[in-house]
Amino acid sequence: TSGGDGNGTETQNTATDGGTTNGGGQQTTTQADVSASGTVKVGIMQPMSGDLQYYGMQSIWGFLSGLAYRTDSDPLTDVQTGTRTIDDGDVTWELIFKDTQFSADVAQTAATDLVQQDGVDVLFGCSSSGSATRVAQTVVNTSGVDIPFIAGPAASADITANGETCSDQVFRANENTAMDARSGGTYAAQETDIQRVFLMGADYSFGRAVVNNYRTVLENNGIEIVGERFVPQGYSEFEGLFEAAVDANADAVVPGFTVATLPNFMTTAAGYDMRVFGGFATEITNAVVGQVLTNLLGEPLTAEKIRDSRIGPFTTRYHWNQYSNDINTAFVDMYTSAYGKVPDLFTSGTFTAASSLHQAVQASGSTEGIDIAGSMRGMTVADTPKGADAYTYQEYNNQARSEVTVAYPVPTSDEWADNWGASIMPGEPVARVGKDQTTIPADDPGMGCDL
Amino acid sequence: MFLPRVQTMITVFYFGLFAMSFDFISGYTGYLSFGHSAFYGLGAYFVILVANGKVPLLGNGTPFMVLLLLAGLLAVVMALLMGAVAFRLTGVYFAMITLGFAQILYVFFSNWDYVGANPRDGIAVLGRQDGFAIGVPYVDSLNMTIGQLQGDTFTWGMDFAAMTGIGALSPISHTIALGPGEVSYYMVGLVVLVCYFAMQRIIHSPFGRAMIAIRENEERARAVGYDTFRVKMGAFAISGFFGAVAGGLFTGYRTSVAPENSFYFLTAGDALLASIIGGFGTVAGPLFGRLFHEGLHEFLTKEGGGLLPYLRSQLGEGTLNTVIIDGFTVAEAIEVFLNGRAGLYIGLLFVLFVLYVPNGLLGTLRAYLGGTVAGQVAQAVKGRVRGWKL
Amino acid sequence: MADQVLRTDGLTKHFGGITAVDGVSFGLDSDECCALIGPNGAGKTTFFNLLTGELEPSEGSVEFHDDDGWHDLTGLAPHETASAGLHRSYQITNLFPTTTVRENVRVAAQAHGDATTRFWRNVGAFPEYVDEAETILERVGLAAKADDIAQNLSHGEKRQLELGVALAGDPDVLLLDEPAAGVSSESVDEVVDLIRNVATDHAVLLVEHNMDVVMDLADRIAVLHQGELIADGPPTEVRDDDAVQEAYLGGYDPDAPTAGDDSGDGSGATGEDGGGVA
Amino acid sequence: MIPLVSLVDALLHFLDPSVLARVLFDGLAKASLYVMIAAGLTLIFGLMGVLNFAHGSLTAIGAYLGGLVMVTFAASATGNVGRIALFFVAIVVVFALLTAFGGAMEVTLIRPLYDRPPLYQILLTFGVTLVLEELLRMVLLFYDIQPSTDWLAAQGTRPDIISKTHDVFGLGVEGLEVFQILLGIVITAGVWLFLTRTRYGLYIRAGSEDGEMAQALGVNVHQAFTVVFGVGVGITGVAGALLMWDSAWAASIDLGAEVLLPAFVVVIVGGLGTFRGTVVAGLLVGLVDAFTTELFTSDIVGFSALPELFIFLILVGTLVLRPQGLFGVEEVGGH
Amino acid sequence: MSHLLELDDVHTYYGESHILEGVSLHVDPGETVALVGRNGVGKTTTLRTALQLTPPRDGTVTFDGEDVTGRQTHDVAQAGMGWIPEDRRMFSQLTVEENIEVAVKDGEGVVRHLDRAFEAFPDLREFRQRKAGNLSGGQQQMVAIARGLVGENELLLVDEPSEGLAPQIVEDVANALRAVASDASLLLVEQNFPLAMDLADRFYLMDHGEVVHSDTTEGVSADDEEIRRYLT
Ligand SMILES: Nc1ncnc2c1ncn2[C@@H]1O[C@H](COP(=O)(O)OP(=O)(O)OP(=O)(O)O)[C@@H](O)[C@H]1O
Ligand SMILES: Nc1ncnc2c1ncn2[C@@H]1O[C@H](COP(=O)(O)OP(=O)(O)OP(=O)(O)O)[C@@H](O)[C@H]1O
Ligand SMILES: [Mg+2]
Ligand SMILES: [Mg+2]
Repeated sequence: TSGGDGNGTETQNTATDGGTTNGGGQQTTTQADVSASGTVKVGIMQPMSGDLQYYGMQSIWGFLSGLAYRTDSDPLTDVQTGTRTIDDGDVTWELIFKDTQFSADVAQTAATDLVQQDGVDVLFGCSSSGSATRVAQTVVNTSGVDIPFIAGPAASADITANGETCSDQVFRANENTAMDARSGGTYAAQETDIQRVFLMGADYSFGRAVVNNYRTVLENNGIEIVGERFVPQGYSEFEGLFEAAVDANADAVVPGFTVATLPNFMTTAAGYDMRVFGGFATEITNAVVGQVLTNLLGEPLTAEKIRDSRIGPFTTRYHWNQYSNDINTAFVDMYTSAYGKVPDLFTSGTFTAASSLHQAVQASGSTEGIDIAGSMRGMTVADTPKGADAYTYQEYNNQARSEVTVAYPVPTSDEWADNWGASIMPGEPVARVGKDQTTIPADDPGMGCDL
Repeated sequence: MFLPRVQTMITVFYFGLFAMSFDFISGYTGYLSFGHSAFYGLGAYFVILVANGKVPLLGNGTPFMVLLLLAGLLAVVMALLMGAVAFRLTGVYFAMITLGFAQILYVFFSNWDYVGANPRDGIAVLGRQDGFAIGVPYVDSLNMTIGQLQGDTFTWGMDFAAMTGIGALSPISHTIALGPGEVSYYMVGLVVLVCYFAMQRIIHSPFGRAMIAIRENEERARAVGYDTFRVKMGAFAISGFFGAVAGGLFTGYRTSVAPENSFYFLTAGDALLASIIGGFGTVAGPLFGRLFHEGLHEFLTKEGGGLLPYLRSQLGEGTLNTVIIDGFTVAEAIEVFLNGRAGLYIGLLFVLFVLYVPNGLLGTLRAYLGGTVAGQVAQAVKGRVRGWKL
Repeated sequence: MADQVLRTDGLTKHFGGITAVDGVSFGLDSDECCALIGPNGAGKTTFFNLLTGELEPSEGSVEFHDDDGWHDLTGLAPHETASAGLHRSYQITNLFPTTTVRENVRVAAQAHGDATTRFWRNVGAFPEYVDEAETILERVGLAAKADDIAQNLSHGEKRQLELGVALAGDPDVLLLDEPAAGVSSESVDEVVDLIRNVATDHAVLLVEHNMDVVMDLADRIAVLHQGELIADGPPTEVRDDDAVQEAYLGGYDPDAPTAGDDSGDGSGATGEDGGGVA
Repeated sequence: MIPLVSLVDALLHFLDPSVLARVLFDGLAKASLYVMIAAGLTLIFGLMGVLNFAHGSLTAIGAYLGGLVMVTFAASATGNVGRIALFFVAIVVVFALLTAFGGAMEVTLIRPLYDRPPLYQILLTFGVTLVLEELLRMVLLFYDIQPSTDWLAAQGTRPDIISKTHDVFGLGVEGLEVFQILLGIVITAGVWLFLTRTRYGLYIRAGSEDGEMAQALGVNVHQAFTVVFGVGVGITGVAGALLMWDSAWAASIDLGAEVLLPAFVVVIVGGLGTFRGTVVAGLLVGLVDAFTTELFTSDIVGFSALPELFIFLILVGTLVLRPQGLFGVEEVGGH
Repeated sequence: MSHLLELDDVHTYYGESHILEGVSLHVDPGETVALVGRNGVGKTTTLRTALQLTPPRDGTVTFDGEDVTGRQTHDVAQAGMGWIPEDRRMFSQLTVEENIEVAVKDGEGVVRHLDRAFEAFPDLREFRQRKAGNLSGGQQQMVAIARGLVGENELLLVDEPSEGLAPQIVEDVANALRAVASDASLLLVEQNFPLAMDLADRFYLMDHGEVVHSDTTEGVSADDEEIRRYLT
């Protein structure tokens, strides 16, 4: 597996800011400044109340950290719905926060209001793929709306790979399910003894995306998919599904579930001699899975016990301990001291979203949405937690590509125990998949977006 | 400051229409149509499926007004099919079988791949850029597009003075510019108004009186010569028609729909809330009930421009940071007990309504204003749903 | 039997093991007032229910005669028999409880004709039904209560309204199930007068336990006993029939002295109400 | 819906005795749960005619309360026996608390509504459920328990013997299922005794038909209603406590919504006012659930919502064929 | 002095309508008292007032020496006041047996009481398992009376017991009531004037929510000028 920046020839360097071709430093940003002035209104839609507010909050925190890093200030804390402003030289960043309550309906209303009443220049947000899809379809992609929407952390690959949602205006910095699958699937195929895989997923956009992507990738790598089943969220009858997997002679199972379904899945999975691999998720899910594993394997949890129970490898889109570079170090420090937690799964992507916005405003010298969109097209983002120039928006679908790591879960080390509330965490990466190998290529049959 | 926003009013209109259609059957014949969301969902899905080119024989450009009519007619057919089975039952059983039908549709539309890639997440308009227009089909100038984003804007009025060149006319010359929100407000409102008058008219017709007779005492109604089955079927079909029109307006304005906000039985539950708060067995009551519901909701969310921002601005930093107990500040208390807790207070309020204002807003108001009609309505509510006992 | 308006043939109804009505063949003339009597549980109300279609007969047929000849009513629904011209009142009060007295009758009147299907017209466009209702209320003595809510009437008043509702729509045949039950002595006379009055242009079949009312009104008496028709004939004949005496009347004697001097053997006590007044 | 070929598949599949045995056993366990979640409702709905929409929320509260007892004390009672004993303590606690709550709710909220049409009781409980759900959500957020996801700490208190799958005659039998079946029998017997050994059943049925008359006959209708409502709510809570151990349900706010409709279906299918009907309907729904689940998991039908769909098909089917429910009284809404 | 039941100047309202305008009457132990009057004068309301089903707004109701005004109906009933209402008020979904069983105080000696009821109305025996709602009107009336009998009440309030009964059954009812009267008091509302006069020791005549006349039944007939006036 490759690591680092990937190779330069593959990267489209049409970004308006110069000097990022070869993974240069962050100094480029100020050089390319075309002295923008004015107010950039950013509409931020995330779940800020309810059960999954942590998804929204970490996304916002990542975003704010990205802005803080770029504007060289401290990140905003105590964020609530409403408007906050950040001064950045001649540019004022006006951030309007709206709570989506993890509901597509609320998100749609929020987006509509942001566009219509608040007249925002940019939309950013949505943790649920259903919400992001809805916002793209009913607001951003309608005639008369010409501002960009940076979706994230909503992870369904479809948002940037399906003709129904993808458009000139829909961007995503965050990593998506296809990236999980392409990296994890490739690694599992090449580096483990897995031959026959059974796929299970939650029956909605996220789960379907996971399963579809794994299927494509695994099949391309010569692994046989012996079964595939979608179940409603919160499903619990895994007994039967695992029996089916056994009957099909599967030796591994990939779960496309979130925290609502994963515990049931894991509980049953432990009773079967089958490897479980897939993607790491957020602290909530790790806490849940950790709890299940503790219940099943007994205390204390050890790395060996986990490995012996054939759990992993998992890909991670980002976790604080997977990267060592200056930006990441600064980010982890900034984030931890501001919010009391280590940056979680979604934060690198949302950091990058903010970073790229800032970069686009500076590069285009305009605070107009349409110019920002133009500037972001194909941009390589200079400052990101995965390193300098580690994210690049692909021209054909506006999805940012970035590196993904593969790791096994390990018990949370004392160093992080204070700021990571789960009993397991991703271990040292066993592999890094370069950014040019993670996303769905433009000519892939699964890529339904051709901008 | 506490006036509902235009957008809220539009929601009130289309959902109010749905609640009215629910009340039309439930409040006037005494048959609680707990699965009424089936009609709403049908209308809602129908409009989008056509717009996405997924309904055979109908092009995705079919005028919205035609769609509303077709959705209504489709609902009539469905009502007749459902009713043929359901009207053999009464009371709770009727409520439950309609609920069963609606839930079957709900499960079905949540899982049917044909409607969209992720049926559980719902669907949005994809195949139609021009939005949905209300007006006279095929006559462009007589159509206004609704929708918050695609909706038309409109300048209304005549500058008579400018037109005629007679300066003296300037006092009667006004122009009013309307944004898409306002245009949708008037256009959706117009359709709802028309539907309201239609229902009102039917209730005050001999047919409506027969419906009430059924509510009062179906056995006797049959014995004096009413084919109660037909009357019920007719009433159900009419109410299904308007329910589907409401659903159609909903998606016409929102351009998206999900199983949860259409077919799910709690959608009918919301209609029930609206009916009770507004006044069960009064045609317009549910509209007011919905207005009340939405208004309260808006009042109690931070975004709503209601109580919370007001409190924040009025109380001042000092008060907000006052500690009540144990490091728990006023600001936090507001956050915990008020923000987004509209559900709690609507629930409480609803309970109080049920206990102390059983005739709903409109019913009570009418009774207060006096008149025999009022007395009848209030009484009617009390004696309703006789078949409900075991 | 020349102009019969209603006839049954072998009409039978079983409820599980019980035969409530047992092979009744009966005819009603278009201008007569016939009383149907019998002990409690004899099957009178059930017989009514079979005639009006509220119950479906187990066997036998019901036929109805109008200008076009005989029609088979067997198994038709209540609203169909009602439209055919067969109306009934109920033994257990059965009104539209929360509407006004006037509306109770008006809505019953409206059931005849096709007004109900005209859902686009206002009720106000059909004043004839209101007029009819007013007339009927006048006849049954409830005109003063026209605006009262039906459920607030006293028991006796409800009985009167019961009759009013049955009269609406000018039926050919009136089936009255104990119209005088619970009506006070004075009002009984009114009810008797009223029934006599309507019997002039309606065929009336009357179930009543008050023998004075029966003897007063009936042109003919039919007696049901355990579901079977055990007697059918002119009042005096039936009254003197031994079987009837045995099964039902238990010594009823219309000429017996009234209350106050009963001998205590029960015959007086079982006498009619209001006998002395009548 | 199912093509002919797979119909044959299905037949062959279920002819396999081990599959059949497993499905039947699963079905029994599910049936047991359905009976339990419907038991409280059938008391309140069947006897009093109060369609208790708060049933779901009360189940969820029972689940959390039961879980609370378990989580707080489970560490001190580690063995199988200790934990099972503790569970019974939890059940008693939940029953006591919720019975008291139900009684209070009846006295303060439901009682003023008896002289109104039954619709108003439905509405009231509908309002109550909105309030309870929000309150529960507030409490859970305050204590940082994820409300929309299963409460795993509570599930972790399951004793080993219940968590494990045991081998009985070559069949994998889940301890939890055995426990559920046993508890189902206990609760069914308890409700049965309550109905037959006390006169409350009779009083309530009389009282809900004509409260005035029953009172005039000397029946303390108010008290009877309070007791029955309280007990109904108590049983509802106990069902919740048991569900907390089952990962298919588990303590969560959503439990309320998940429980409500199936409970309605079971009560209606069984027939109002007959507990026997509820038990039979529970069995029917449980077995159908197990069979349709098996149809899906064995890939004979690729429709994951099959069990959910079937629950409502059973409801509609029953009402079409036997409008009064399996064991219900015959005349519906008669006068 | 020691009246079993005494209504003292009671005023009763339905909503705003003033129905009883100061009714005073009493029933002594062992006595059978008839309450007569035209339709709608407030006879039923008087009985309801005694039972506290419609408590008086003014005045007092004393039963067995205790002021029961404003008490719960079931308390009053438990104290020994029974009611046989005018429109039968069956628990129509309950069987005949269950209907009667409800009336047995504290559920003691159910079998004995059932036997007693079926003795009084032998016809009911064969219907014991049938739903009361399916009985004929007259049969229901019997059940209603049977319910009053098995309550072992000191006082029975009987509202038009002969309504809808065949003459023969009226006889049964009269006998049953006479039997009750031998060890309990009766307050009887009855349209069947002769029957009322036959059963009662005394009578009260009501008009417009007031008692206008009262006397012993000795020698009274409906022909009496005064009574005629109020009955017509
Ligand atoms: N729906 C029913 N189910 C079962 N039995 C019934 C039903 N309806 C009536 N019966 C029985 O049929 C018989 C006849 O009843 P019906 O009501 O016709 O009597 P009736 O002659 O009207 O008596 P009454 O003078 O007391 O009103 C009775 O024994 C009664 O119990
Ligand atoms: N629930 C009620 N609400 C309002 N008014 C009522 C109500 N019940 C009875 N009334 C009125 O009260 C008056 C007395 O009624 P009540 O029933 O006591 O009369 P009654 O003497 O028993 O007559 P009847 O012989 O007809 O049974 C009547 O005018 C009646 O209309
Ligand atoms: Mg009868
Ligand atoms: Mg009376």
